[in-house]
Amino acid sequence: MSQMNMIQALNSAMDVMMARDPGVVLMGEDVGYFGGVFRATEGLQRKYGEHRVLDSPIAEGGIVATAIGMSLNGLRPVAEIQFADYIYPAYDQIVSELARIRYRSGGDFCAPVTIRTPCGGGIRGGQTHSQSPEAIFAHVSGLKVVMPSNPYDAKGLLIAAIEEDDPVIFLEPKRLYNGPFDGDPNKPAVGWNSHPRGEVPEGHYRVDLGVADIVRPGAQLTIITYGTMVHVCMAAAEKAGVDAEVIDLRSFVPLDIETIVNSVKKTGRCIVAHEATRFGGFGGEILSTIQEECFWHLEAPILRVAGWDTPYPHAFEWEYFPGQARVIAAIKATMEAS
Amino acid sequence: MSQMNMIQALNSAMDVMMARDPGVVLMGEDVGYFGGVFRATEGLQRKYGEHRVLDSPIAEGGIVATAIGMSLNGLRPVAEIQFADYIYPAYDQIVSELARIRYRSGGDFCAPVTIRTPCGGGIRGGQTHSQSPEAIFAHVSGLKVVMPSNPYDAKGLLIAAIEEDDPVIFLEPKRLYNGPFDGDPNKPAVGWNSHPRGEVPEGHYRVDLGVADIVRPGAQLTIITYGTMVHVCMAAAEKAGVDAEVIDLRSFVPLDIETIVNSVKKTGRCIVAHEATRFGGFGGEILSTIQEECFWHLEAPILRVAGWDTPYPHAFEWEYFPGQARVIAAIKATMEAS
Amino acid sequence: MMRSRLHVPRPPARPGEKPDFSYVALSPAGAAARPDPNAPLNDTEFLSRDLVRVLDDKHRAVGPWDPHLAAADLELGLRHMLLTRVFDDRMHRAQRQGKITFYIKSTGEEAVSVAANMAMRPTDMLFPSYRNQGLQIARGRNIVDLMCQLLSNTRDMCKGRQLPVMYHSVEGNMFSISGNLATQFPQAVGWAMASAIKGEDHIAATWLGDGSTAEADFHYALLFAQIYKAPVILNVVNNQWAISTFQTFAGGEGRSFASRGPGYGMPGIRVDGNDFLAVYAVTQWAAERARMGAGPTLIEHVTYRAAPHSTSDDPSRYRPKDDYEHWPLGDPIDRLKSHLIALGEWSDEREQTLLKQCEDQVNQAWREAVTYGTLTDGPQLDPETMFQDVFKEQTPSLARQRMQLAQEIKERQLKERA
Amino acid sequence: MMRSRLHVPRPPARPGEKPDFSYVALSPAGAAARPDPNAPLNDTEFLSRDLVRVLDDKHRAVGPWDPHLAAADLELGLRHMLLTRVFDDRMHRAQRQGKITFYIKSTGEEAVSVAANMAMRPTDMLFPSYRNQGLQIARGRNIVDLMCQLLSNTRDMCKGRQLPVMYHSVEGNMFSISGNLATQFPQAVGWAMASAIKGEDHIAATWLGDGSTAEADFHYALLFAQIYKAPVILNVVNNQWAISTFQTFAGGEGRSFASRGPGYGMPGIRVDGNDFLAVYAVTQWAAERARMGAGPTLIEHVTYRAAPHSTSDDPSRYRPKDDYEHWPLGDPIDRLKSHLIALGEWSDEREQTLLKQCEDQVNQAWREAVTYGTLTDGPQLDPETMFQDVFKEQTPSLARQRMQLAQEIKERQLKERA
Ligand SMILES: Cc1ncc(C[n+]2csc(CCOP(=O)(O)OP(=O)(O)O)c2C)c(N)n1
Ligand SMILES: Cc1ncc(C[n+]2csc(CCOP(=O)(O)OP(=O)(O)O)c2C)c(N)n1
Ligand SMILES: [Mg+2]
Ligand SMILES: [Mg+2]
Repeated sequence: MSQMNMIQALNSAMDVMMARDPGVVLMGEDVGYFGGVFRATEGLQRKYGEHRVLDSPIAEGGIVATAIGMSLNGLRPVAEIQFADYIYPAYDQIVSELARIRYRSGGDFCAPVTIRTPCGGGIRGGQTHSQSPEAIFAHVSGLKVVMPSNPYDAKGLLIAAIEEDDPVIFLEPKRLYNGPFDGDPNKPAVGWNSHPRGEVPEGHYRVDLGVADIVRPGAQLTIITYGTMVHVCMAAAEKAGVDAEVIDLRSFVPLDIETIVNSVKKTGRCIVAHEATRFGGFGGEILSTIQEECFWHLEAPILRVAGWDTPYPHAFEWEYFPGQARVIAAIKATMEAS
Repeated sequence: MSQMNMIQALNSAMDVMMARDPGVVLMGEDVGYFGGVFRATEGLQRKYGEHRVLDSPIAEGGIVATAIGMSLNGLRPVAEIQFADYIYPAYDQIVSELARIRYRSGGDFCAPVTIRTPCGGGIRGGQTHSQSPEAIFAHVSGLKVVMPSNPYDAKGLLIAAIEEDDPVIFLEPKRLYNGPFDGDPNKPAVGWNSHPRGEVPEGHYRVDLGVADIVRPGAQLTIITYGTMVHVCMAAAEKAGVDAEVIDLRSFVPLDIETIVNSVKKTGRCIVAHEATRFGGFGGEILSTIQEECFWHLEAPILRVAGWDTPYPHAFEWEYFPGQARVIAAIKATMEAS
Repeated sequence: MMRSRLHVPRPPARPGEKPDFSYVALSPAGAAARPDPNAPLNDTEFLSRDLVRVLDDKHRAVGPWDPHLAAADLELGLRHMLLTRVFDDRMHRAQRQGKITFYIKSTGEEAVSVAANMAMRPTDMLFPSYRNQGLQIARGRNIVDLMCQLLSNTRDMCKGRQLPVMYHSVEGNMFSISGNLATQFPQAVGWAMASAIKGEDHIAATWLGDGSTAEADFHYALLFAQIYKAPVILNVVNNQWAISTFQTFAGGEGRSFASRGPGYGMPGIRVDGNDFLAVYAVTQWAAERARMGAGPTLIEHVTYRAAPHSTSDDPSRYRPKDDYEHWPLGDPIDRLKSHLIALGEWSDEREQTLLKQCEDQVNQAWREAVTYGTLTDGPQLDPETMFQDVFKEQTPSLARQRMQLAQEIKERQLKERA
Repeated sequence: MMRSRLHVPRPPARPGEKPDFSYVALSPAGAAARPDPNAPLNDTEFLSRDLVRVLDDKHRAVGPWDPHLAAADLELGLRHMLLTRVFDDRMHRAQRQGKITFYIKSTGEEAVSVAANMAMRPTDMLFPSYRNQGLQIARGRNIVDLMCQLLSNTRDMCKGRQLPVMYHSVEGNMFSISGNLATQFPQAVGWAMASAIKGEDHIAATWLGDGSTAEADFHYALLFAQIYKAPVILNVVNNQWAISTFQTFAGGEGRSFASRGPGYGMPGIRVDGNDFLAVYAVTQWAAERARMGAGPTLIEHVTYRAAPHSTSDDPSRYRPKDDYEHWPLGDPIDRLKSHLIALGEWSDEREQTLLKQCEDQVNQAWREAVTYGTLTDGPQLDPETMFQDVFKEQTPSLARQRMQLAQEIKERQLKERA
């Protein structure tokens, strides 16, 4: 066990896997000599050589395409896309190829590629450094899609993702790299060292894909969320003074329907919260599943708390971000509904 | 008025607009001399010249990017992507540029581009000629997204789309090009000539974006659908013998929430049906909105009828396609629920 | 409207007009020099403008590119090309008879696949396009297997998921063909990079059409291949047409597709794609280059799409009916045959026997293939297989959908019985 | 692990190592010939390997590319370059002081923007990258407007939506800068195609970095521009680095970026990007070519990123600290100054006056700009503007969200007061 922030945990996951499996290679823009703009691959090129930690041209589509080719030749590439906002040039190779190779070849070929990319807001990144694109990947059959909310899960999930024989889109809430963030920009930033999930084993361990985590048990209300919003919702639940159960989804695909459904059947009230644009966001899938499975248990409409249906504006970081106030308003509305 | 199939109606819409506005230009793969693989642009290059109906290289990303550039210089490009399954190489230019230009420039620039593309299954096209990607566009703020279900709407909506100063993704259910299709592949194909919506005015008229159409009024149950599934749901409602109200959405963005909500408040029961993969599909957005707005009116869980969470397989066209049986099963379940 | 200054590249002839191939730059057979595969880029640059040809008008093999193949190899090549053509014709008919939903012929382009494969090792990995059936045949695939894919039947390697012609073979080292153009190009580069990273000397080769070079993946492939000096052969099959679109709409007007190579720093070779010996020779050159670690090669095969684009296409709508008869580079099978005859290694009897053998093989294979089912008759794939291979293990929600479908089918069958 | 055969292109020097620019191919000033802008491709191809230079070591303008600019124009160019540099330095400081969130300097690359703009018409449309502030300044933008964008304040042309430096100007014919690399390249081609379709003789010009040439949009731009002979100038600013990544990782190892041009059939020109006169001359040549309908030109500006990539970057982590001091092409401002001095058109006094003028102008502008607000102090943009311009008209659901936010803010303010 040792204290790690999320960057160190991710770095440790790649280090552990590269040591265990010579087939694991890293690639991406500035990931090699420089160690990545967020330092996630720092030191790994020095340790494993230029041939296993590749600096790539600025061509996201080419990075994913060549990663696919490498995976077909026995390697396990972990490709970093510098920001999730820049993953779209690779969308065709991800949707038409990466997600489909096993299926269209009748199971004869597979492409064990992990794509890591920083997502989400809260860092004044403006509209092209703040996006949360989980919905456009979760809808694509053949992709596994995950998002950790703390260093422990980040390392365990990344190891599990690299060990997967299916492709995994690994979304990293960049606002959480250096510490948990409860949505209040005026509070001094805190690090992970004071957080239980900042305690991370040095060696190999897995956090399996498809398993949600009940980060706060409760009986009155279920809050389903992921990424940065996990911490915002925890704080909001405290402030609202309701006995809320907070579920950290961790995986979008596979989705841990059982944990969600059991909780809502218990509480009868539910909120779904995410940073991404509300319209057509992943919240709709969660809400729909609950409505279908728990309809007769619902005592109030399930509400969605999300980013607005606009791009993420530079000047209005905290007006756009679904902070505690927006969550608390939804909690109140849900608790009062009847 | 004259009889048109959907291809003729689309062709007529472009013809009418090119005659009215010298700024309207067409571009796409095989759209010029050849008139398009589905013949939608037939005769238009001969009529308006090679400089207003451009054959394009096979580069969807380049087609959309240059269309954007043309639109910034006073033209109104209508770009055809040969199949919706091939639109992904253009996804970055659509999401990062087309959808964002007005917003990021504070309203100073805009890109009035219409992107037409055939979508959906039912033609034995296999996994790369059958996709329905509406959800990955509807989630992107800044895009308007529509899908007609008959020749009359196709022409009126396309004219309205070309006249829009916002970008429009115009999805065409290719199975409906030559006639309505009720989901039964064993019945002999019928043409549009016997269908009231095959009656199309020769001249200019608009079907405004953002207005859903109640294609079958009813009191017991609301079925919300679009594209090919409109005809499948109509037939299924008949067979099931319920007094179902069938709503043809026509537009995803803007979404006609009022029509949806009024209907469900009236019926208290609802089904959402589409061809696209169920998980993370647009059905989730419709269902969520209804659940939020009509919760207290719901007498049964809203059910989704959709394509399975797999790619669209060549051999199993009719096992994948959400045909009447799947719709009827949902209708029964919804009506019996209590 | 106002006088437009936009340039619109036209094909030389449209329906009703006289075929005109004066735009095709030709070099006499044997004229082009053969630099060392490791030569500096400047010394190979002429290859992107000349046309490498080995067979001359008298059907003799001439010049430095003559690979001096044994007669047995030439005959094998002829057999594979002929078998490919017979297969194509038979499957095209099968589509017309409604036995399969779709088909794509490679008529006139057989050498591009068959000769290239002969110049590589069976352990080299191939990333084909949908018009490279010659590769499948030259690598000795069982024709029955190919037909089962076309039929989406119970023995279909794709389990009924892909359109016809989208074959693959793990044992044959041939990657799954994609319906999305050009995607295989940078994937082949990645495969080759992995081979280099692992220190193995297997190489990769990939093919796409002239029209497909417009896609981003063509650019990514050339870029990554040259940056990391990947051991890969990048083949552009310039058959002059992309469905109805002439190759000038892919940028073939001013410069050859081969000359994209030098722009990225790699050799580009323009070769007579209907000259079996020339295709073999340039592929051998590129393979040697790749294996010695000198990096990738871009090869433009100048050929002609004699057939319709696919069974959904009617070329008479956009090009002269008799275009192919005027194609200056002839037919790859006739030319290799004439060469064998010039060598005294061939005769009409042998020709007839070979043709008969191919036809029998194909017909027999077809008779067997249909016993495994067609889309409409005979044994059928279990629809529940639809839910396999989305992931390595079926997720619970996919299993639930599988059961829902099973129920749907059960009820349908009950209804049908009633 | 096993012996890898993968080629990994390295920069010549990393931190602690001795700077080494021997890889930069230089030609003497005046050496390169100047073909007619309408010359056939073969006659211009040498330009993609040579380096067009006008200013020689004695600071004289020599050779066929000398544009013979009037002293007044040279002085104007110097003023714009100096103003750009002073502006950059001041805004960089503002970021360090926490007044703005982010900034990107163009130090050492001023000529690439300022000289190019001077060789075009104000009615020509520009599609800049984030490192072309010289274009904004040379086109006479009010510096206060630029600062208001950097401050995301009440006068921000972007209404607070974009990161700093993402300017645009409708009146100035400068398109909105994107945070996504290279997207503007094919957009400029489309703009130029429209100009040709309308029969107008406005041309377009666009800029991107060496690293950005790896993106698909670079390929699309060259391809479409050449196919339709669009009147566009495609500028690659090769400042040797893409954040920490050396230009060889974008394919600059074997061949120049300019040589991509001939591969697509268009001229590619390699120019000394720190030579004001050379940049002016090649841009003028390309503009003439475009306007006469001869088609596009690719220009590679060889320069050096003297500054960090952005205020988030620390170059000492990946390149020698003293790299820039050894850069063989010097500094564009010093070189133009020395030229003016050589012409007897400049003096230290005038230099001091000019510098003072620029500094005063920038400081005064800053004092005014902040009165319109900063992210933290002064007048603030109304958050409800966030919901404008998603569409031309606000949809009902956006209006509902706007009201929801208004409520959220009202309650926050009530709490804050309490
Ligand atoms: C990404 C993508 N865009 C468009 C298509 C539709 N399409 C299929 S084949 C074809 C023409 C390809 O021409 P070419 O690359 O020259 O190959 P050829 O058919 O001549 O062998 C097109 C446009 C596709 N399959 N994929
Ligand atoms: C599509 C995309 N990918 C990655 C990035 C992140 N990024 C911003 S600038 C940059 C380096 C660009 O280098 P270059 O093109 O040489 O331009 P320069 O900064 O040197 O002027 C990168 C990788 C981005 N903005 N957009
Ligand atoms: Mg072709
Ligand atoms: Mg650079």
